[in-house]
Amino acid sequence: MVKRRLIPAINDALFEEMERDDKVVLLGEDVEISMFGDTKGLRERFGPDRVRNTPISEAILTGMAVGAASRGYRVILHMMFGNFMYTGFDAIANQLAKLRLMTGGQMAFPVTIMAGFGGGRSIAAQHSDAPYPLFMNLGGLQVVVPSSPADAKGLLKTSIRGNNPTIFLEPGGRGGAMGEIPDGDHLVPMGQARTFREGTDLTIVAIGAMVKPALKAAKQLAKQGVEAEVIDPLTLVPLDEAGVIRSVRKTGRLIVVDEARDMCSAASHIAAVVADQAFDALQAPVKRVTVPNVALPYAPNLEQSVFPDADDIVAAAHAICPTEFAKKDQSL
Amino acid sequence: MVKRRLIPAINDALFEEMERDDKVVLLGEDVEISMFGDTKGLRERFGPDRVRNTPISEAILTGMAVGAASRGYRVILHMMFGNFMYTGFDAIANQLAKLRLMTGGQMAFPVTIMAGFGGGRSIAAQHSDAPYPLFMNLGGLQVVVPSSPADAKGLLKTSIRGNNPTIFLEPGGRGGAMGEIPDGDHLVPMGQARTFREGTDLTIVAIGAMVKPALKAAKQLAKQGVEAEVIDPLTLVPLDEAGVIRSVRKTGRLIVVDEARDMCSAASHIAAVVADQAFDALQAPVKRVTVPNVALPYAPNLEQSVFPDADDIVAAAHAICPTEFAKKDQSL
Amino acid sequence: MSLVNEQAVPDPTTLMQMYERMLLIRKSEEKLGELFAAGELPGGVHLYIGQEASGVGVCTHLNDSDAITSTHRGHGHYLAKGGELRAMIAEIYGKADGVCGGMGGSMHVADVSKGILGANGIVGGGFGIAAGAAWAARLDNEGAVAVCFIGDGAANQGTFMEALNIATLWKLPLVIVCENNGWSEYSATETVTAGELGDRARAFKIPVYDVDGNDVVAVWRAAGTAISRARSGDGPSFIETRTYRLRGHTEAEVHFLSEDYRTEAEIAKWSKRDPLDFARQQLRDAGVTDDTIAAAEDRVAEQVTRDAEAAATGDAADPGDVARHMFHQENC
Amino acid sequence: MSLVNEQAVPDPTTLMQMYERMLLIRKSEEKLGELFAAGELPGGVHLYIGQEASGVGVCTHLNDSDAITSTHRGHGHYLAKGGELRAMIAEIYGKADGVCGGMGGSMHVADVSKGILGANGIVGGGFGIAAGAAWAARLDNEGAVAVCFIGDGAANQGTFMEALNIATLWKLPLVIVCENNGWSEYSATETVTAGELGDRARAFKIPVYDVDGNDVVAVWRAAGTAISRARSGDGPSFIETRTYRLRGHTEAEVHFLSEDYRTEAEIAKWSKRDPLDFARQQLRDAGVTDDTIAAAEDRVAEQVTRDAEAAATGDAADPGDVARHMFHQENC
Ligand SMILES: Cc1ncc(C[n+]2csc(CCOP(=O)(O)OP(=O)(O)O)c2C)c(N)n1
Ligand SMILES: Cc1ncc(C[n+]2csc(CCOP(=O)(O)OP(=O)(O)O)c2C)c(N)n1
Ligand SMILES: [Mg+2]
Ligand SMILES: [Mg+2]
Repeated sequence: MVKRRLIPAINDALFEEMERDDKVVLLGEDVEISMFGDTKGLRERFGPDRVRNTPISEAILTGMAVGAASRGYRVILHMMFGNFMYTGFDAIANQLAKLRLMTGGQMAFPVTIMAGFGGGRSIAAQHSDAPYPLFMNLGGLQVVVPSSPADAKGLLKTSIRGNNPTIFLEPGGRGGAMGEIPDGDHLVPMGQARTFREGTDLTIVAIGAMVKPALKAAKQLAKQGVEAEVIDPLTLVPLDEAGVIRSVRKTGRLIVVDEARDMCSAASHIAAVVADQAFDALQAPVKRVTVPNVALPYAPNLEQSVFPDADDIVAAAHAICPTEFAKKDQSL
Repeated sequence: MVKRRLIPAINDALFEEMERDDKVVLLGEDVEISMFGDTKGLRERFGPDRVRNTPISEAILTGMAVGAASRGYRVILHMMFGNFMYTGFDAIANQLAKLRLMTGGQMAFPVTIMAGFGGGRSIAAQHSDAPYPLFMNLGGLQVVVPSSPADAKGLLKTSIRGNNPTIFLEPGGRGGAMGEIPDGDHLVPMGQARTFREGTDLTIVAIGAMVKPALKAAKQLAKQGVEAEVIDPLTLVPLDEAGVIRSVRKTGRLIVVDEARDMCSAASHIAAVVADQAFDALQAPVKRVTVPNVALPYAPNLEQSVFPDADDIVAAAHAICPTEFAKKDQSL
Repeated sequence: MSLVNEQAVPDPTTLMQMYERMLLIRKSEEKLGELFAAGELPGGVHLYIGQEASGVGVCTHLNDSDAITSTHRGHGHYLAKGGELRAMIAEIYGKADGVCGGMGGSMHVADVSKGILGANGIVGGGFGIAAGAAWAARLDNEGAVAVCFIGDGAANQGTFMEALNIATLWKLPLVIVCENNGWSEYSATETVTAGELGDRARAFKIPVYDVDGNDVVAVWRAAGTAISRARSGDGPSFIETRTYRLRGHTEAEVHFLSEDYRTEAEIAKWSKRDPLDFARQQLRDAGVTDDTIAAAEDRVAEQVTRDAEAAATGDAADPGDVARHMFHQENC
Repeated sequence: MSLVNEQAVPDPTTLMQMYERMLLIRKSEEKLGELFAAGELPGGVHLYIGQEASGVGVCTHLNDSDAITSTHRGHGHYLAKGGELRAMIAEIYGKADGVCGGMGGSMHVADVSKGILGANGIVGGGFGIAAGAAWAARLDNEGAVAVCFIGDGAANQGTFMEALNIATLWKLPLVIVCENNGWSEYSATETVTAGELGDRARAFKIPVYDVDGNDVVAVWRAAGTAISRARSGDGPSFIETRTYRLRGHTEAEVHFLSEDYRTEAEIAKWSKRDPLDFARQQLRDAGVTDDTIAAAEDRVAEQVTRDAEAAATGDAADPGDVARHMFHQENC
């Protein structure tokens, strides 16, 4: 067991996988000096062929990841911020997500595209998107959004070692807590949600950086007599539908917390899956706590006004748990 | 009243709006000769300044639409196929959808980006996406997907004349039926769904080209005693949540039919909205009839195997209407 | 700057092989044109007729470990690089034994085992893939190269410049072959392309060749120089082959265009410069007898008939393959 | 090709105005640097210190009907083009009376009324916007121009080439000013940029100027020629201003970088070429007295103090504005 924050845990994963397989290569703008610290030291260890700064040319870089992967390399492409994936969007959406099927399975794309993402840092709309809903809709991509250092490490290793293209979004630099990391070759499987807190009255599915406010809300709710179960899907594609449904069948209530904009968000999709497959177990409306359909504003108070926090989650819980509250209150 | 198919109706709208306001300009690859026919004749009528072929440079074109609109022009950008919007995605996602907010409302973007879209034509994955879920999630865009010639005309005119950026997707070239178009300055408002068929037992929300199979399914269902209401949202942003909810409150059942891939689709979002706001009225699980999370294959039989049709809709109805059927059957 | 060896001449066997390959392309595509006109093919076809010398002159220097990327007009490149004819026609029919299992169709024929990374429906989609393949070849360090075939229209995609920049910086074994056929769909090149394309490459101080694309020997010479330079680790080159497509942009255009976009005189002029006539004359000049030439013509005619018939009789594509191929099944 | 008039000299009044504007930028940014270090600013700031001559030499030729687009390093362009200092600092504080209402922050300062279309967080984001503004200016036909400021790193985005192509074809009144400061974040220019940037523009046969970006008179001369050419309808030009940023890429880098990326010697060398020293000398050479210069310096110092204080005391941004500004409220 070692203790790590998110970024060093990611750095460890990169070291381990590059050490393990010399077909793993990494490229991106300023990955050598590493602004976030996640790619730090790799250039020195693995040399200029395998770790490489690039020009600011996101469109060709995403295409190159496709091309190099089709020729047997395991490509890690660091895109810095989620928004810059839009600049390289064409090759992701039209090539990476499609070419395996289109060639009848002739090609494999072991490509991991990583980036920091999300709001709450006053860096304004062009650096703050949570772009995973777009990638979830593209059909041929795995989408990974871990929250804890251990899961970040284990899932990044799984992404790099796997044979499918993966969008790996790190909620880094946003006050991620220290976490324990299992020793050894720590791999976390795709498509298996993690339960961060067990509960019987309400399921809160929280994505990435939203786990923290969800746990905070759960604590507050517990004081009010509501035991919330907090689940992090970890990977949005593949999505652990069964895991979410199992929990909702137990609790009968669901809130999905997502820092993406509301329309066609991961929250919408998870809500829809439950409204279809666990309808009979639902005792109350399915709530979404998300960012409204706006560009994220710069000023801290503005950003806070649209960004999900524990209070928003508690309010959503209040809206769907009135009976529960009454019951518990009487039992005091 | 005139009778028109979809493409000529769109052509009429372009003629009328360009005639009405000489700030309206149109650009795109081969808009002069017009492959789809929707921009035909405009160059001859309005001249080379206002109607202009462009190089194959989608990335700069979307940026230019932003720039010219910020200087007072009403820009129509024809992108040919929905998939090519990915090539020009950056300026749509990072600039067009955000800059009005980011400048504190200083800029307005009367930009209409139009393209054909969708599957069913054996033109393979790189020409067949239904990309509206992505645009719905970007927050600052109106998203319009009409199905009838009259609505296409009226909504395109509203898009061009409005002051907000709009993604206008035409389900053209896919057997669109002839339709009657009201005379005069026919405008259709944003955010108002259209009911194509009234019914009491089941609501089918169908998007764009999906209205046709939905109506076909409704006919079959009627023979089996189930009266389905068929609603076309017309505009996905703004979305007529109230209209959908009103219908579901009447019928108690919902199927959403969407030719986008399932994850984070418009169908998911509409299902989620209803599972939140009309939960108490729901009598059965909310069903989605969508394309699975795959790239659309080329061979007609493959494409058909993943593409929603009337039979899929009927099957979804059977899954959620058993009681209804029994009741009706007895009453025969 | 490395100059083409003006003296270099292919030996008669090579010349004969090139002629036969060009003829194979011509006859196969004439067949496809017929099949399309007869309504036998599900999708559309963009024929390469008239441009055969370009693909063949280049690919004669390549072997299976070299990669090519191609365009929407990709049959010729596929066949020039040694792709199997029957499997290609079967693909275009949408058959299970098509080279991509019927998943891709005409615009996407690929055979990865032969280094054919695929035709591509996205104009410019090949830049990144080819640059990535060239990067992989450089890392492999076994002398392989990547050739990126593009049309003149594609040279207006910014990824052209991005590819040139990174290939120059990283000394990638990349040869970009721009087949300038004077048209970008229905826009004459000079209306959408400023300056000389070669100058865009010259800005990076790499070798640039401007050759008669209808003279297979001229193409073969320039490509030989560029490809051996790439193999030796000296970096990228750019070749512009001046040619003409003798058929429409797409065979379907007769159905949707209401006006001619090029003159009879222009077509007639280029018909007189048919690359097959050129090559036949070169064969005679090299002392190859008319009988030998006629025998090759018979062989080709027979193969085309046989393969087209065999392709037509295969089983329909298998819907089960769609889900099977979407993701790689071994995933860490 | 139009040559710069080497004889042209700004009259002493113009020179004095330029000096004062440069000084305003310098002093304002020193202030911002202090405020950032003191933790007073919510987001980060990218300072323009050392590059002042470039923005001022260009913008001196512009008026409010001309448009500029800027970069992440945008304060200098904003002030050079006449943006109000207090409103800019208020924006960076995230205040309601910030020039964008606190929605955009440092990387997005814009004042549309003055033709400042905004700093931009997306590297290369300005190409399309400026080209679109230039197209609008050409349609307006009133002699306005658009200037696109970029860094050397941005010239590796493919939209650079796309902009050059379309601007040349359409004879757009566009001047691209590339401020080559030798660094693209933490990558030295020559490690990410092949060839000479000017050659990329020369490929389009447009005028190219390569000037000492620390000599405001040299910049002013080249810009004067390029801008009048654009005003006369003769199309685009490219200017490279060779300069250096004397501060970090972003002020925050001291916190996250663990190594130096440039030498003390390099910084010292450029400090000796300070554009303000240059300009002061030019003023003296033109006979301006030290007293006059000192008076200007006092004026600037006083303004910076006054405006920074005023900016700090404004009201916090208004959360209600987020929804209000997202879409234009008058929408057809
Ligand atoms: C990104 C993208 N934009 C537009 C198109 C539509 N399109 C298909 S082929 C073509 C013209 C290509 O011209 P060129 O590169 O010269 O190739 P040619 O057809 O002449 O062989 C266009 C615009 C596309 N397929 N992809
Ligand atoms: C599309 C995009 N990619 C990457 C970045 C991150 N980034 C911000 S500034 C910068 C370097 C820009 O270099 P240059 O254009 O030379 O401008 P300078 O900072 O030197 O003024 C980078 C890579 C970004 N903001 N946008
Ligand atoms: Mg062409
Ligand atoms: Mg720079």
